[in-house]
Amino acid sequence: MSFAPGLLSLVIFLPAAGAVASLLVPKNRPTIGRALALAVSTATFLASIQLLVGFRADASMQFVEDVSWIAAFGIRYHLGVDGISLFLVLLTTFLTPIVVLSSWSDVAQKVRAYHAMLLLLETGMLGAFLALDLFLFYVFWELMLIPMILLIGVWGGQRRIYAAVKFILYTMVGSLLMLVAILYLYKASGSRGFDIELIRQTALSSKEQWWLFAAFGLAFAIKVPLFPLHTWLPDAHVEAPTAGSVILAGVLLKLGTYGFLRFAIPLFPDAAIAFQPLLLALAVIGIIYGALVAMVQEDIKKLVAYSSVSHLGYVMLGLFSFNLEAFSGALYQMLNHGLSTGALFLLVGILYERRHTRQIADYGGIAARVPLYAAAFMLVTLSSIGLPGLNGFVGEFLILAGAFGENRLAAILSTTGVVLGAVYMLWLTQRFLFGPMRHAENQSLKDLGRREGLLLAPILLLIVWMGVSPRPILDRMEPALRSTLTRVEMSRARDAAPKAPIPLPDAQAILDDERSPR
Amino acid sequence: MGAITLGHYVGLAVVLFFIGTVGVLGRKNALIVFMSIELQLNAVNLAFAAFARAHLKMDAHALVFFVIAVAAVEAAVGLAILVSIFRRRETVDLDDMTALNE
Amino acid sequence: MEPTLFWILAGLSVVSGVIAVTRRNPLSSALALAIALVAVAGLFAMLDAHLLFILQILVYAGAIVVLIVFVIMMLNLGPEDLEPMRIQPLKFGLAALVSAAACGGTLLWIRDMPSLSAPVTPGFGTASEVSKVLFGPMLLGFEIVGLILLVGILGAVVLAKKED
Amino acid sequence: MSVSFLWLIPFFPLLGSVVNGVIALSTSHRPHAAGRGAVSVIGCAAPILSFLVTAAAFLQLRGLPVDGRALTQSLYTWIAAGRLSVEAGFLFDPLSCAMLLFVTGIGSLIHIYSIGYMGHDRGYARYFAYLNLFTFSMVLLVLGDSLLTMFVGWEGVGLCSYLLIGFWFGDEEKAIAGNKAFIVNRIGDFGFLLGIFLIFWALTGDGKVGLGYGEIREAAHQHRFAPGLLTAACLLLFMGATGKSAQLPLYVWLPDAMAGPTPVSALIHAATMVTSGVYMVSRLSFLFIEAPVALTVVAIVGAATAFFAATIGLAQNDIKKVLAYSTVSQLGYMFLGVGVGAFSAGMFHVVTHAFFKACLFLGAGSVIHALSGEQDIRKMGGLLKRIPRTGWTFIAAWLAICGIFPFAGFFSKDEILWKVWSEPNTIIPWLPKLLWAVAFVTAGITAFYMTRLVAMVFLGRERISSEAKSHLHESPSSMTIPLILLAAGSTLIGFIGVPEFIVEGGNRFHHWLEPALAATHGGGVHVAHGAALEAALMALSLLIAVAGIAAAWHFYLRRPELPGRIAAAVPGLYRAVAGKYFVDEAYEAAVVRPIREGSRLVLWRIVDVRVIDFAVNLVGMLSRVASTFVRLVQSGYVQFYAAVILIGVAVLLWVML
Amino acid sequence: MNSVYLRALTANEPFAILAAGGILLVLLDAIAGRRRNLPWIWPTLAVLAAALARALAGAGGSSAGLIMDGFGRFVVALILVSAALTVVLSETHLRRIGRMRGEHYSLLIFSAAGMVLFATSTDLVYLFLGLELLSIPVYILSGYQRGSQRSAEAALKYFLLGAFSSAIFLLGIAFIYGASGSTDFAVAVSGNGKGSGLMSAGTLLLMSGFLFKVAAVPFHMWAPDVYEGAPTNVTAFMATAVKAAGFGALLRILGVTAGASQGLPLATVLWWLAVLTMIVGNLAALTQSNVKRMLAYSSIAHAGYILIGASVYAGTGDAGALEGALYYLLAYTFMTFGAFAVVAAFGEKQNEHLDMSDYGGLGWRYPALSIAMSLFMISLAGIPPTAGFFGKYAIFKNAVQNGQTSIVVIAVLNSALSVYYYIRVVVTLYMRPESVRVTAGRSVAIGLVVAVCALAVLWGGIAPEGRLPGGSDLLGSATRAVLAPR
Repeated sequence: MSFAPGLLSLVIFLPAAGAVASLLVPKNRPTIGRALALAVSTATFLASIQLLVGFRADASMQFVEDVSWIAAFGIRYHLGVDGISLFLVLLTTFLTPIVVLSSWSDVAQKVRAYHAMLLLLETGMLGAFLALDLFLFYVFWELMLIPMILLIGVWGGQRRIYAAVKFILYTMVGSLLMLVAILYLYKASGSRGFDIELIRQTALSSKEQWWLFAAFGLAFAIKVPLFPLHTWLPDAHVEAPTAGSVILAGVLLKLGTYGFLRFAIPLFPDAAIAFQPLLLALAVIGIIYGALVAMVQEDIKKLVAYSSVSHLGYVMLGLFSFNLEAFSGALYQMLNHGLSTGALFLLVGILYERRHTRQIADYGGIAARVPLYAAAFMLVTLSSIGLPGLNGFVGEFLILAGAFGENRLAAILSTTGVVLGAVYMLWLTQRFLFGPMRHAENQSLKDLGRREGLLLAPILLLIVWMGVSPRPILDRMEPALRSTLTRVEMSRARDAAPKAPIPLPDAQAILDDERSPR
Repeated sequence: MGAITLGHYVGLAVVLFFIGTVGVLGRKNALIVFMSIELQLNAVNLAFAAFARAHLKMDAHALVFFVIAVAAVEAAVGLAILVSIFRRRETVDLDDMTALNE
Repeated sequence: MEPTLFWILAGLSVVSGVIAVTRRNPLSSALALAIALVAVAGLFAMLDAHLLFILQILVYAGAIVVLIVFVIMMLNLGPEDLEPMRIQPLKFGLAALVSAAACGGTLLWIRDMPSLSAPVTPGFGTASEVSKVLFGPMLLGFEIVGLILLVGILGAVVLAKKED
Repeated sequence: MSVSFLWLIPFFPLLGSVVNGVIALSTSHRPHAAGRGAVSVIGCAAPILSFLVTAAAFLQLRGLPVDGRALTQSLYTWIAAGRLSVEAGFLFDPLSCAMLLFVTGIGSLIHIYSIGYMGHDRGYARYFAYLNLFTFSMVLLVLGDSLLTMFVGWEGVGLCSYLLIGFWFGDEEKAIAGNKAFIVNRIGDFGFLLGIFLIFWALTGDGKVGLGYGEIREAAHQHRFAPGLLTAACLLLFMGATGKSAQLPLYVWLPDAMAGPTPVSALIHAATMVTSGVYMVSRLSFLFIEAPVALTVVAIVGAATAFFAATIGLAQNDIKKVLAYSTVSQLGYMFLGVGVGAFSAGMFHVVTHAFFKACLFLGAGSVIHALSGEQDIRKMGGLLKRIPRTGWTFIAAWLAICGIFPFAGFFSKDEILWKVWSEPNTIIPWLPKLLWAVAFVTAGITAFYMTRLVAMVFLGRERISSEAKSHLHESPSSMTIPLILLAAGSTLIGFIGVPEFIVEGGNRFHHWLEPALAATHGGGVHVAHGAALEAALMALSLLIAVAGIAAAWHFYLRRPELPGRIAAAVPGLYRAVAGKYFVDEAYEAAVVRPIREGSRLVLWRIVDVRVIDFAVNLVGMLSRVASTFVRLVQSGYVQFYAAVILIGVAVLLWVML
Repeated sequence: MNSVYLRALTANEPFAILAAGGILLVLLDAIAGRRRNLPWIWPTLAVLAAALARALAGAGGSSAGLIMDGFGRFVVALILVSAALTVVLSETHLRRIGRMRGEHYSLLIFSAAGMVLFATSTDLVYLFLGLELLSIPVYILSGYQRGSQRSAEAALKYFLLGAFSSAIFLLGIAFIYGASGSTDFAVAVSGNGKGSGLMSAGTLLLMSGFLFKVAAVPFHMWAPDVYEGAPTNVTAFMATAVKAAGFGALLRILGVTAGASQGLPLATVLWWLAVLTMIVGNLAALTQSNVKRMLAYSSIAHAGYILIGASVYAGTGDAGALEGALYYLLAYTFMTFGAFAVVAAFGEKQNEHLDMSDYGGLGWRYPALSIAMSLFMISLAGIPPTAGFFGKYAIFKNAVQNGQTSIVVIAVLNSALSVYYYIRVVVTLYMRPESVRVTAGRSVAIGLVVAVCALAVLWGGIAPEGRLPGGSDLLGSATRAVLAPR
């Protein structure tokens, strides 16, 4: 039963249409192009609000669209939204107009192509979040690559090409192996298709699951990025233009963790359990390592990039703690990170636009000069370090509390991240905002302008609102997370029971059931 | 000396073929390489004739006829290419023709 | 009788083949090639391929070798041109080694051949009988060869003609 | 009893904070254009209104029967996920009532004081925004009805502390001090969080867990916690307390915190926030009481801190630093009290300490204000005549902290000493006597260094620089009135807790708190060893206080050259004490620098760049090498190509054979 | 007239049309005499269109070793499309070098005729003649740019190696004939020579001839040199049509052997060759900065991917594997042709601009060409939504289904490697600064070719089943023809 047929398609492809349209804008009228991009992305956001309005807080897929795409290969154009994807979609549509607005004056070169890439990227991300056919998912997953590397490579900094190429190579290695796994699943499904429901009903031996999980997991772990696959991230972030960094940190990284939650864990629960110790260990290392390395960075963007490694480590910790508290926390933390890190990159970008440096040492003592900026920066910092009352705390607390029930050592070690997070972020603000004004160039620094305030305000409001009142989000997430968790718990129960295989329902029967009304 | 079998003919054809191969691989002079290729084709013709004799079917004779014609064309085209190169380069040394590499 | 003739012709063809690929002067090579081709023509005759015997002499030894000689003359390579192109022992040796190995391998593959004792059918290999094949089932092939010859002519014109 | 007005208590300060924050931000580029009057009114009205609501609630609470003395209000479910379902709810019981009364009360006074003290500051509105925010957080900490809501306030006060210490962020040192405070607190919170997790998982069963005090208390009564788990949880929670309340080994931030404006030191770093650790232990007394090992640790840490900080206080020359170490020491006293199970005694000291320490700090502020910012006591002296109101109030508070009858400190300190002596320890039987001895000596030292302070600041010869002298003036009444009120409190507040052996039922404070606190198995305030012993101990402690005062009097007024000579006689010891035992330096060398440099040199420069990235680049490099090799094979020699074809064919034939 | 002859001709109408058309063009050329800068493109296209129409119409049948089945029609259509594209592409090139002659077009048509023959026959005689008929014009065309030393060297190299390989090929034919007494391979493998050493050796030698044409390792070494040296329009033709014909013939022969138990581990051999071909092709392309040469290596690598399909097909006879290989060939044809067309577009008479650094910043000066080039690169790299992606998908899917997951893993790792050099082109186009002033003339003809290829690549990526929005169903009928096999 769909609320408005085609709404998901509309949300996904509206930006793509905008991308094409923005290429057609006259070359010498960049403002029209910007306005167009802003209008399209805002329209997309408004359309996606409809999803929230019509969403029922249960575990089902909603607004489903399911038509055959490539019948010969059993590929379906199957979209749907549930509690897991809903807010990630909203995050994406929410951040995109902000990002467009943020580059209003920042990007002056090749404006048309810039917006086209940005909007195309949005289509890719939304599609990946909404696809329920593995093949379709893969297509959208890859679709994101090109716009992203162009954003980095064309509008980026000094070593942008190195960063762009590194980004795409890292990603491709993972995603191509995932493609092999997807093809294997197709075979395992009896060559019937790639539909996630179908795959879910496909019986896989433990060994098969192991390999499939490894292949999916690698692709996702690179995207997350999980230690030690993270080294593309600092480069990509440092070189990307502000908008690229925001989208990269805000949404793209979430695709990795989303992938685990949507695909790797529920489809291969046995393997997820088998991999749990490894992934927990890597998550913990990521949390601590990311924080420690972030602490000693001299470039703000790099610092924030490493902090992402740490924050995403929390998310991974939550995902592999296999209980509802941790799951909720992980999903919540994805949103938090999207907002707070996105905002941090915006803030860094705002200053970069004025001073063209990201070295912390080039600032210092600017808080008195740019109080609004400093206040915004401070708030985002506090969100990032998980101050209760702001959004970050809810996610971190749930993750750590959940993890504590699953693996105490991991949770204890990870909790040190709470301390380390404060260390690097506060040290940053101290060196960046406080102290005496060291550089004469900063004397004339301008505070946030109207446009900049406008683009930050929604994020800041959300940061507070999500910290004070997380339930509207948590409650909508929970049913879907619970059903995902059930997959893992069933598998565990099976492991615990001495060799009494629970027969999986016959895939064909279910398929026939599903397909008959169509 | 025993009776001459098919094996003898085919063996000879193979030997001739590889003598041609030695020329193709080992000589620098493109003209000699061309001649070596002709020798190879001829060796194959001998094999065809021998097999035709063994099977007592004459379709191979027709095939040999075609091969001879093709060999003539190849010679003509090859020599034309060589001549056109020679016009600019004044050499037929294959080891000099390595502008395209890596 | 037959074996003797075979061995003579075989020997002749091999020896002149070897000479053909080892001479420094391409003219000598061409001459040796012609002898080898004639020897093979003789073998054709021994195999009752009478038409091929004729064609071999006419087309191969005649036309093709003459064409080659013609080009050799046209290029008119002097000793100073040929000197750098003499056999380089290492390269040639390697080529010979590889070829010999391949040759040996191939010979191993084609052991155990039947004898050629079966008597030939009447008219085997004669022009009239071969024509029946050539203009019968092989007619299309014959046409194609015509096309190839046309292409050859075009090619020669395209490639070798001086700029106009 | 569920009521609907409790939310007002935190609401007013929050509102004040938001309004002042908006004013601060909107006028940030024209600081003097801001309506200071409006800021002052809003800033001070907020805590005063809170205080009034609290007082009203107190009256209502007093009207309730003793075992039903609790007002509650639940606002909404804050976090709900899986088995966790935390309410945003308030609990107003005698304990939080006592705490709130002085938090909002003394808080109000300090807000008022700040009008004068901060009057000329550029960041006036910002200051009040922070101060209101602090009040809000502190109220939340106290009023929250679950561990998590307490944690919200806990972190909130930490944030405000950070913001206010670094209030003058243009000074690098102050900003760093703020950082240090926050980070050290976070280390404590690490334990706090883990404690919460332990309790959460111990509580999880079929239903939802809200981490409310009632729920935990219920579970503790039903003995649903394994003893080991309980000990661990209590120790972890106490770790949080050591951070917030500046106990060993996490006390190091507090002296540095004096970088903030002096009213802030008074409010946050003396009267209220730093005592929240004591409040937490008392709040969870029903848990701690079941974990004697943890309680013993609390007592030992408290005693050690009290003694340790007091000795450092002996040799400090910064007026605020002396007070800071004295605060650390007094906090140790409080923990010692709660550590022996005397929760009400500990809380009593919290209350009295709030008065006299706030008074001392504000007095110090007044002195600094008068001397145009001078903080070194060696450049003071004889100020009693110059700024008499400040001087006399300071002296009242001095007597209170020294424990001179009938000043407030006398009652609370003696109750703690008595409890320490009399509560048996089930784990280390001789411990109570040792702890008592330490506390006893500490009392003497305290009296000594506080007298030294008073002597050097207000008495004796004037050593003021001529420049400061020219501006010397008594503070405005917005500052002195709070001082006087606090001095009065320091003098009189002790009478809410008169020892029972003197007046039966005299310890009204104890009885008020009784329903909210757990009692030791040994019993309440009622005497176990007899009144004579208690009286004797009291006399002893009075004696040592007087001795300390006399000694300091002798040293710093009668024979001012003596201290220098003693210092010269034991140079090592003196350097150690004056240098605060070099704890900061040791932390820097043993913890901070290894982590920072290790991260920089090993993790980043080696692991990240040289190992991981190198491995990645190595793959690329190897591919390139292989690529170059493959391309070199493509030599351009056509006969080589032919040979490759031939070899290829030969190999294929060979393979197939 | 001979009935067998007629049957064969009617069975293979496209060939007949091409042969006749080619001769006609030669005659026209002769008649035209000196006024030879005529619009040769139109009659040539007409001939090709007629042949294509007949091929798609499904006319024909099978006779005397000439088979015009669904498979044949598909490959023939592919060859003809790529020939047509070459014709259009050549227009600009010939105009630029001032040699707009009929001979160029008739050679192209004759070559196409040879390819048709090559791909639709199991008779060894036709295979040989087809091979020669398709090769010799290409030798000539490679050297067509008379002023250019490189072009001549390419022609010589291609000729020498081609002749050498056809000699080996011919030896193979001789062995097969010797073993079986038949010139029809389909008859030969199932006849009395079945399983003999001579037969096996012959089959293998035959195979090596095909592998030479498709430039599979170790028969690949001519390709980079020849691709680089030949005029770009001819290179495009070689890289697409010749390869299509080669694979067509190879797959057809494999189809014959797949059924008959040969005792030959062809699948294993092809497996190894596929692996080697992918690795060598991709590795060599990795650091290649000459765009044409890079594309040459890339085309080697792609041959490797198709060989996976061939290997699976040889091992299992699975029609799906065949379909995958053919789909890949289809995608490959358009994306590679498109890429070469863009290379041709950027070329000038004096400077072909083959060095990748010359492409710096062109993305912003030639947006349409550059977008198309990027699309081709993305497609070659196998990133959706492009035909190249579905090509890989189709091949990999069947390999996995037949239990060949390991080679797919090798293949995807290779693909990851290949991303580097394909993306390098995109990177150069858009991210590097302009280094040389490229002044490519706007050519409608090239634009048309690029547009057609780009649309095909996109279309194949979005609707790989080949459903056109309305009416005509070109690719659809072709793929369906594959699904309804011989």
